[in-house]
Amino acid sequence: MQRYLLSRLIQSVVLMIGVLVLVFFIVRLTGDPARLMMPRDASPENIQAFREAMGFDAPLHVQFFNYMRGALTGDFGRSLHYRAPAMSLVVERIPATLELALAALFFALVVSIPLGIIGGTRPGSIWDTLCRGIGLIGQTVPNFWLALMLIVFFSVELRWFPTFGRDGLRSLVLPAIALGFFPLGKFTRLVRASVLEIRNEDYIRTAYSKGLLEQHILTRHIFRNVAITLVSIVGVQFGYMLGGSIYIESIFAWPGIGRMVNEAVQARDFPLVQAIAVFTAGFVVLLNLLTDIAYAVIDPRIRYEN
Amino acid sequence: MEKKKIIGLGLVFLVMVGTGTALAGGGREAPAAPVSTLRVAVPTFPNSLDASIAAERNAQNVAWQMFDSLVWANDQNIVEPALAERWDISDDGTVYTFHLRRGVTFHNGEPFNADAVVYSWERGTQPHIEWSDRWGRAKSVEAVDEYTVRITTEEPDPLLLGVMAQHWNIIPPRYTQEVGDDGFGQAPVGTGPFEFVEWVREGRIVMRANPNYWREGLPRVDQVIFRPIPESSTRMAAIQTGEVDIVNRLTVEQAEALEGVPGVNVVTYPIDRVFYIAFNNLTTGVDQPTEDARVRRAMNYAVDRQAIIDSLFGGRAQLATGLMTESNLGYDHSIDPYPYDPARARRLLADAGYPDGFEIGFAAPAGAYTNFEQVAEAIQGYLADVGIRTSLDIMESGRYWDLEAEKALPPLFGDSWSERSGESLPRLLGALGGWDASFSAWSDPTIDDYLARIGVTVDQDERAQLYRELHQFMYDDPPFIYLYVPETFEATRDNVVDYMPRAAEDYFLMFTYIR
Amino acid sequence: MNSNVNSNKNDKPILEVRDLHVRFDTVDGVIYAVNGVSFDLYPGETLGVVGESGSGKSVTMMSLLRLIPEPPGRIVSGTARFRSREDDLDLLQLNMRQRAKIRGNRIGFIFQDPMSSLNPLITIGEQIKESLERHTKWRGPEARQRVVELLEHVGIPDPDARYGNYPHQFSGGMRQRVMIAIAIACDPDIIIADEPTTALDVTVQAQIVDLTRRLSEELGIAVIWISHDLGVVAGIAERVMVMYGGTVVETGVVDDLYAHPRHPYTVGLLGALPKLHENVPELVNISGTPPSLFAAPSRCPFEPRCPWAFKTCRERRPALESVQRDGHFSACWYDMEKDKPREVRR
Amino acid sequence: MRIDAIDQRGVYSPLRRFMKLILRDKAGLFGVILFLLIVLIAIFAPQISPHDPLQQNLRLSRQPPAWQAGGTWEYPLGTDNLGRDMLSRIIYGTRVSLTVGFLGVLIASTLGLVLGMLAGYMGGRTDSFIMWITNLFLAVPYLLLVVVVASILGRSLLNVILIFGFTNAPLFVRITRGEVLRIRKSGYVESAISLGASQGRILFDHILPNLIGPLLTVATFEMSGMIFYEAGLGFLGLSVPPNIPSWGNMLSAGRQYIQFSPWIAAYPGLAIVFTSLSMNLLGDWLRDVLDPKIRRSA
Repeated sequence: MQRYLLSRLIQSVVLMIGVLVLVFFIVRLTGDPARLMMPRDASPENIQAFREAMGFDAPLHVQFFNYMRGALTGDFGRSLHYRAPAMSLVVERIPATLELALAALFFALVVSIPLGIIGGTRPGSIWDTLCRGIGLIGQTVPNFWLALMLIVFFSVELRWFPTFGRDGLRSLVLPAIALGFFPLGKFTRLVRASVLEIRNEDYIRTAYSKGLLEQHILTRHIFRNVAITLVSIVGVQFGYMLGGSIYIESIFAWPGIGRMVNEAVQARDFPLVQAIAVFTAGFVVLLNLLTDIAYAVIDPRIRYEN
Repeated sequence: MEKKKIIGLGLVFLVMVGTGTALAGGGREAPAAPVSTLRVAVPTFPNSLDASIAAERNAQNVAWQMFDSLVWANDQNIVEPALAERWDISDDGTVYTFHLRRGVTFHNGEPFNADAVVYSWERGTQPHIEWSDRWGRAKSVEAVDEYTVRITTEEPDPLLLGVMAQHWNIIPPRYTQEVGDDGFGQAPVGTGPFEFVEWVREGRIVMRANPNYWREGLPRVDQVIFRPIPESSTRMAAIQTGEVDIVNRLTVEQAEALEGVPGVNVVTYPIDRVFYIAFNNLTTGVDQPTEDARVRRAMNYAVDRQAIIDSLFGGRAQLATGLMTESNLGYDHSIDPYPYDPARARRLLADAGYPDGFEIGFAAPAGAYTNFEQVAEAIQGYLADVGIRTSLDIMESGRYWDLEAEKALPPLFGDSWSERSGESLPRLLGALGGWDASFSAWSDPTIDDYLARIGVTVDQDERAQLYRELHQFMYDDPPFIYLYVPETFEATRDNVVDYMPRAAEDYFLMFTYIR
Repeated sequence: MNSNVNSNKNDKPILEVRDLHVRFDTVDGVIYAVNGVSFDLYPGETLGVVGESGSGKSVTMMSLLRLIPEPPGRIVSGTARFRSREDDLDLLQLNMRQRAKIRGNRIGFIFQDPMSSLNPLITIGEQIKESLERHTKWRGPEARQRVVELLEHVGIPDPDARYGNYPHQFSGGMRQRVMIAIAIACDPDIIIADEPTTALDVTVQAQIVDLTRRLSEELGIAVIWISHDLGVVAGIAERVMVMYGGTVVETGVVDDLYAHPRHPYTVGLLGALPKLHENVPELVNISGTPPSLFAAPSRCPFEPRCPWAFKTCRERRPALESVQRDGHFSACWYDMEKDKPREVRR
Repeated sequence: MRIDAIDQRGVYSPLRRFMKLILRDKAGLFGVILFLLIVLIAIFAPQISPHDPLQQNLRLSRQPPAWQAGGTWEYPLGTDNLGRDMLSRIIYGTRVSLTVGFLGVLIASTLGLVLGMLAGYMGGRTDSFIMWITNLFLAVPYLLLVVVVASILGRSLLNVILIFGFTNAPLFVRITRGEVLRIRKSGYVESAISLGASQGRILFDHILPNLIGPLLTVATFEMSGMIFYEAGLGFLGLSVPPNIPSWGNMLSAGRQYIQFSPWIAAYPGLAIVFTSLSMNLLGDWLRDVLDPKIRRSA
């Protein structure tokens, strides 16, 4: 297992270096980052001054070297808009986004697992229809649209939840539902499909042939195997939620990273965009690593490799 | 909105004696001591709470509740004393001597004195400060004694006091040095009506009343909480549910919808921004019919701007009569907007030698301003009615502004210009400065002459007179098709009293309270 | 072996299956998988069931305790009387709970692919213990001890250490031993072994066959051994049942049936026998394809491939009829012995 | 021997089988019909639109749908804030969405197919390099990547298509490669190789046809995703220019009216939901039909 984890770790580091390179080039996609970062009505002199100040006038390989050196020490330059080290701004927003994403994940899992299992164990039943329906709706309703609808109905009409902000548990409910709806659909479909699939596995037939009861087979034999499939997608969905939070955090004025992406993009604050991109990519790479570890914990076939 | 009548002092270069109570305005039942909490939604996340670094209007609005400058511009854009009790201006208009208010302390107890002013200026002119060019209008700032400061300018600068009022936030030297500029932006200290309590990053900014504020009886609430809410529909929801007391930057439709909502008052007022279709006599417009003033006047007659305003903006905008707005110094109220008169437009075109009209290029930016694409399309239609055939090119705004700066747009192009200084001079210079100005495609010696004179006239009255003359000149020989001055839409809970935003969309919450 | 057969004759069958019909509803049409199968199983005997894939041999046996996927599978009719020391009941009439009490307890199962028949995420010890805890009074450490004994019994070396291993740490043969341990854990009356050696290589096959035979004898368990491999069946079974197209075409005592096959299909199978030991695909010298099962059989299912087929074969379905020797039955209109069509009573 | 004699009576005819495949899955049938309908709407947009989608009539702005008080059948789904006919805009929006989805998927799948086949077939360093790049793109959260690139490149239909095309390619690379590896290992390709078939032949005769099924299924889902994300970009003001009636732009503009003229945001939202739904159902159905493993059981 150590060897497995070590190789995964090395892969992750190599991937991260790649991400740094990728981000470097994306920001230079239009050729002139200074032009991109400066206000549209900036004078040519100001742009030139800025170009020099940011080192964009240096040859590309020098820029790249400086960028990588900074990146490796966690220095992604200063945010043009917030006038603070870009990475520390990102780090400040982590708790809010993490809180929202975890709440959304919790919501999605708590609803989807029972639903998917009921649907998967009773294909064709009314529960299955419900399960498939929710799976589809979750995947077809845009989350920002849902968010607005939730505000109109639950905040303005019913006054059950606050319309915006991050003030305790109550304020978390609507954003978490809005953000968790897409993964909810995904998970429900996945759990259902994987229950259906596992139920066709030979070892489930073996379990039945042992006279084990439905309940026992579900909890002992199907659950754990579903968990493996789920683990593989939870990480991916978490990454997607970072994307979805761009909308949800903007609509609910949730002070997290997603909101900051929007802000930074609007303000053309590309040092900040760069830092966010590297950070979230790093986060996703870390998640993948955690997923691999979780795999190893759940799946003995990996745990006992070598 | 209720306009307050302020006892103003007309001429700035008279020695001024103002007192805090004179500024208090018309609060009918203002509480004796600050009570309750005011919750204000802001549409952006402030980048900094240091007014010299706060990048845009909304961040500045938040920051300025904690600061004072030496002078203050009232609702009428008349400059009044603030941290300076009075000031003298030398005869050549380049040396200002400010006599500072005594006994004022910063929120942290540091004394306010001449050193603080000098320090603030020295820091403000450093290049990393967002508004360093505004501080840089003064060539030097020296402490004469503890309560006297001498400020010198290169040339007479009629806008200096206005700019100081807008941008010169006086900061405590010791504290600022201690925490550095970044730290100061996170937790600022000023002399203003409210003092900083906490900034929960992007969630809320909390301030409480400054108990020792030098303006007696102010502020009137003991706590202000700013809540950033970027999404306008969420702001609208939040004012309906009463989660906040004041919201701004609503759309006209939202404002209309809120009008019937119990507990909510809608606030609308024209802002200091003018929309126009510009002509070009420098590059692409050379030798075009639009070089003839009659043609340009004809085009002003040809467009039914009131219809555009009524249909696209629900009637919530004002017709522009020039590049100035009502809130600007020297705005001539006697000038009526061009009426919609296509017959007259055709006659003028015929006089100019174009009885059958002509063809000309026309461009407008996409997505930059509310409904502006539609405005351009409507104008295209109206011009076609009098025979002027335009090829309208609506382009992506980034490219548009690049071309505009290169003076490479077609001879007709639409844009707008906002101004925050209360005077129209910067806008006039920017839009009509000829080759010297990035976004100008027009040069007229008469206008140049006026602008040069206004630029060195420190006397407010004289300046106003020059503005009035220029206003008339630009009406008779229009370098633009004047379009409209938009309104902005805000809302408050109905128990909010004396919330008085101005044309630059700024506000001072020290007068505001909750009934 | 023979003595065993004889003693069985005196007992009542432990399992009596009569006229079993099973169908599958698929997109391509209804598959008539089992069409009126009847057979008996006597205590302690080993019954070999042979036939090509698709002959309905697995479906027949799995249907008894409803281990076929339902839907698409559907048991249309039939009875399966199970008679042991404690029980006397029709397996096909049981409800879910009652069935679960029989499965793994009175009737154990061994499946074809030991690689996929064990849950990869659960230790093999737990997978055996599960069965014990479900059906017996053994719990906790005692159950564990019993599992270790079982492992030892099926020939797993170092069983105590192996208890906590996962299936992937076992070879195919070892896993099949684990499956056998599961099957015998609760001391069942019957074991149904569904091609238990097909996925294994030849040497391991032999070991598993030996193990099963030994255990069946030691514990007196009746075994239904499903295989397409007549050679393997010859080595383990006392009686053989040959299935084709969802019907039993011939049944009899092994030696008798091998020496005197009375059904053309069996003849074909036996003709292919020598090659089977080299693991060559079955039925190489029976030309034609296995029957289409998309219609209810109205004639002899083997007729299209049968070299002896004649008019009656195309018109009516033959029933199992006793042929001369005791316990030897064949379903064919053609009398191989006399080399002419059988006399048909109308 | 006499295969023709085998009883064929019980086997369903191809047509009946196809119908059964469709009818068995009612949801799939619904998806197929809906999808065809949407495609037809896009093709015949000019013929079926009651109005010019860009024609504004400010006196008639924010008219409610016909069945609500104040609505008329002149504008069945009402009008937007500029008095443009909602129905016509939604109909034309179908074109934008399908164009983005179709061309985006075309670019992504072509790129993915070529790179994935290269990676899977060449193996070695080529494989490692292509997969490294692929994983790189997959590591950056998708939406973030799209938003950042869109904000850098600016608004245009072509940009949106290119962005979706390129950012989705990694997924197709991965799937293609996986399938190629799987197929290569299977017996018939090995035997083709042993029979001396050329590389090109093997790729085109054996591997390519087998890729079509899985890729088609994924393409359907991805197309739905792109339509979804186009709306998302529109919401952030990063999609096609505002003068093009796309559902994202409509939704973005309509969100200001969601409380008092909800139809302006609701119908484009529903259009997205239904289109996305049809493609998801279609994808599910395709997967069932194209995957023989699943087909076998009912």
